[in-house]
Amino acid sequence: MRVLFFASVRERLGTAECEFDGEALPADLDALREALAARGDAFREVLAQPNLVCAVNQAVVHGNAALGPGDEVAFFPPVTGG
Amino acid sequence: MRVLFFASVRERLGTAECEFDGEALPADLDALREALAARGDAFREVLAQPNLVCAVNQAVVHGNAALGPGDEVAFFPPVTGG
Amino acid sequence: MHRFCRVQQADFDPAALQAALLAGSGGGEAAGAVATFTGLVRRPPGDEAFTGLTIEHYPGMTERAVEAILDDAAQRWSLLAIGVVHRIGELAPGARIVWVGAAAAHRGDAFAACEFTMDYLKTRAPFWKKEHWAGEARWVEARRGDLDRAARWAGAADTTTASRQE
Amino acid sequence: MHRFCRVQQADFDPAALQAALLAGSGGGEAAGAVATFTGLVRRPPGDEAFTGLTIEHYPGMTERAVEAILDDAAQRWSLLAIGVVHRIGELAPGARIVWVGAAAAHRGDAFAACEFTMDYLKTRAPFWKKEHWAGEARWVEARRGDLDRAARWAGAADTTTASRQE
Repeated sequence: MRVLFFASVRERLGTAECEFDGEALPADLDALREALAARGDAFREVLAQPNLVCAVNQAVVHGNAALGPGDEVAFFPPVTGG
Repeated sequence: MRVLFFASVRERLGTAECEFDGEALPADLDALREALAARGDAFREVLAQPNLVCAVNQAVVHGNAALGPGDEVAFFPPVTGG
Repeated sequence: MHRFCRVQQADFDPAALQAALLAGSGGGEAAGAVATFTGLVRRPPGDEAFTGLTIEHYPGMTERAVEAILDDAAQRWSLLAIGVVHRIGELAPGARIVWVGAAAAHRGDAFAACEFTMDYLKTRAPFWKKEHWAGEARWVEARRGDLDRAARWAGAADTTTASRQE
Repeated sequence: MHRFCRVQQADFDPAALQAALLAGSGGGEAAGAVATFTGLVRRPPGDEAFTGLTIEHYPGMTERAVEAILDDAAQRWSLLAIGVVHRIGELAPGARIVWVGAAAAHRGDAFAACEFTMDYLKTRAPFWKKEHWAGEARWVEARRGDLDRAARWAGAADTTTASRQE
């Protein structure tokens, strides 16, 4: 499972993506958030942002959602294009 | 005083403009309409059109208005440009 | 604020007009938004006999009417530049008729000014269209829908407020 | 209906895009209206230190999001063609960022689809702007006004009805 970070989230974490597989594979978004939060203060801070957006397979998701090995998850701030 | 006609009004009357001066000069729009109506059926028909627009010195006028020798009056149908 | 109004028989180049609009917008770095509209001679669906339009206007009053519309737009919205070009004479199907462009710091102002100017051009500037077919011609009748669209701007405070917030 | 969506680093030519839009509009005689929007990198007034923007995006999701917006626009209005080009990467003050064009038989549809697409691009497509100054950089924050503008389209039946009457 690929997890991607964009814009201010990417910069705050100092990384654009990470991978989960095998036994570490989270079953759902809540489990993924927990696994990420365990990586340190920067992750905890980002995950606590009230307006953080989460997308699963390139579609925005609110709340929890089941995850599988081939899924692509992304975390990013509110969009500001156009 | 110049009186101008445009579009379907011009075609119905068979003329694009006429002049009034000297003693024939109408004192106001009502008098001008009366003088034009005296010119025959086509004029009477045009002047009876409920949506006929009248402009004095290139500004739309509703109802009556005083007229002087240098004024330019125009009659035309509702506009359809753009 | 930079502005232009042209009434002409000749065709126009939308790209050159947009460039002129931006050139007039404080050196080109002040504008964040350019909205444009191009109106074209549309062939009614399936109407093969349609040969085009002629557009008549009232020289002098036309320019005054367009300038009054641009004054109004400049009062209502925060604009850097606005321009109108309207063709007259014979126009074949597919030909360009009219162009309106508005440049502003923010898009709300540019969009609103552009659409307002088109709605007012349609209902306040002395142009008349005549449609031609093989062997027939007919003056276009004013459309109720155009009057309704123009009337929306009487209560346009919402749009203005929204755009000021940006 | 003809449509295109491009996400690219390279600059674009609004004139060529408008021509492509018309070429896709049933041979060019079916369209009566083309509305376009061009967004530019605006220098904040008096801010001489501002050196421009960088725009980041989420490859793959961006294209999906834009296509979904164009689907939505095509459902809401009667369009002949619609297109979007959005640049990414480093952009200097005055540079073009985004272009949206919509062609339709009637202007109400073209204007509404163009403005709707911009409002949704601003709030639903995964692009992020970072502003740069000499010695400083800051991610642009999402604007409440953009959300409000996008929310207007939830109740857009009025606009659609008006444009159908033309």
